[in-house]
Amino acid sequence: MADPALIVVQSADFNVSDEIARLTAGRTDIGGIGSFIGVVRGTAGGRPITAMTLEHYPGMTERALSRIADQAITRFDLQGVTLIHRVGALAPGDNIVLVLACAPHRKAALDGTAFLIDWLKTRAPFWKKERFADGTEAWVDAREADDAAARLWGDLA
Amino acid sequence: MADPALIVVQSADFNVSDEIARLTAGRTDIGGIGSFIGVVRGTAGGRPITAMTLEHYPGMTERALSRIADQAITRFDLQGVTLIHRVGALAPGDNIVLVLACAPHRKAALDGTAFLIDWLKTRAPFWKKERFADGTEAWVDAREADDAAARLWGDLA
Amino acid sequence: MKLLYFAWLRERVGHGEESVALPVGITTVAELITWLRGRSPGHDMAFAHGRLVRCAVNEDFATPDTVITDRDEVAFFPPVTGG
Amino acid sequence: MKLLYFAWLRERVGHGEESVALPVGITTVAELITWLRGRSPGHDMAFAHGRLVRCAVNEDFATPDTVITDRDEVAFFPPVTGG
Repeated sequence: MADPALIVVQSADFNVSDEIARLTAGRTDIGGIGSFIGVVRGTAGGRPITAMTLEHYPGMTERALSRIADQAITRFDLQGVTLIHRVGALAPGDNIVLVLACAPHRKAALDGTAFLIDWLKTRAPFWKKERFADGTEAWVDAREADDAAARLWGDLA
Repeated sequence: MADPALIVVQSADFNVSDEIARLTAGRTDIGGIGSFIGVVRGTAGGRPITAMTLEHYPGMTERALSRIADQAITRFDLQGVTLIHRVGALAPGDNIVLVLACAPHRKAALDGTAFLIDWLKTRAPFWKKERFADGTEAWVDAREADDAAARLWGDLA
Repeated sequence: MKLLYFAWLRERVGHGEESVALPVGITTVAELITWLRGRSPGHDMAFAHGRLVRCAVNEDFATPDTVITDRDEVAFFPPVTGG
Repeated sequence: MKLLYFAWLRERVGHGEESVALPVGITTVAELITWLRGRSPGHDMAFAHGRLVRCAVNEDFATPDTVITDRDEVAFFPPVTGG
């Protein structure tokens, strides 16, 4: 089996249709494609934000994302996975992350998608800094809810 | 609140990026977009298929899809829903259905997406007929697994 | 009364739509099915496996004891398989 | 040994990367942190809230008792917030 995970960390935006076409090109064994797109919201804690900066740990990021993708492929018998995460300067409404998971049936595709984003949020070394409308900046705090969501899937090897 | 569900039954294909853009245009309150795309597989029960025909009950289809979308919006507090289902003649690899659900956070978006496709599969009046490579045709049997998946969400009002 | 048939029920009946005058005394979906089975061998075959037949009255899912009138649109079809 | 700092740890230390010679006797992540806190007020402030500091050794998540050597790349950062 060829490596079925495409892992990309980039500052540029992504096109969802293009990524789906790349993931499924020439195949007729796929029955369902699950997807999640994370987007920069215009407020944080009720305060308007004007910009978000995404920092990451090059090298470890790709390693962590590949491991998460491999786990998902094995666990849900996925036919393919795409993980694209943006870094650098983003604005409200901008895309942050794209998760795609395809499988013969919808349950595996949707469960795989949820597993991938839950684990990415707790195990991939990205950090967000928000700039507020009043000019102040703050690093986003990790959410306990994210750890809890990831733990529901059990331990990651 | 304006009606946040877009319901379309059409023979033409859809473009996922265009539909996401339409759903999220001008908004900065969306944090996550969940999506599911159902695709025609090239085999059924291990036998190659050459074509699939989708029949539906015009009028009732839109009514059923609107009801399912309204339920999902209320239950998961979704900011918007898109349901596009194709009808007519399709080939292996063709898109069948697109589900989009957006929300401030990922759990609602992903749970809403799963709810929508589970209920669509058991409550929306579509029927699939498969044409096999040997020229025979057969209506697809409803899967008991689909009813079970929908029941997990409890009763639909 | 307007009757609609879909998928293999349509194929067995031989057409997708027909208008009938509802006989006096027939007030439920179950009674309508029993009466329709006498209309033609195709109708009889369409309803032979009653467990696999679903019904909608005026575009809402119905059950065998759903009450019907001569002004209703009643549709018969197999369990749905979209998505 | 190569040390990396990310997010607010980088801002408090004052730089994102530094090379240090690992003193004899320091063999775990916990011992390294204790020693690093003495390097500058910025280092001390960066590690002041130990509960919020995560560590990776050679790009894998590590714990306070993970063993380190002078050839390792050790990174310190807050809990991750991507996605």
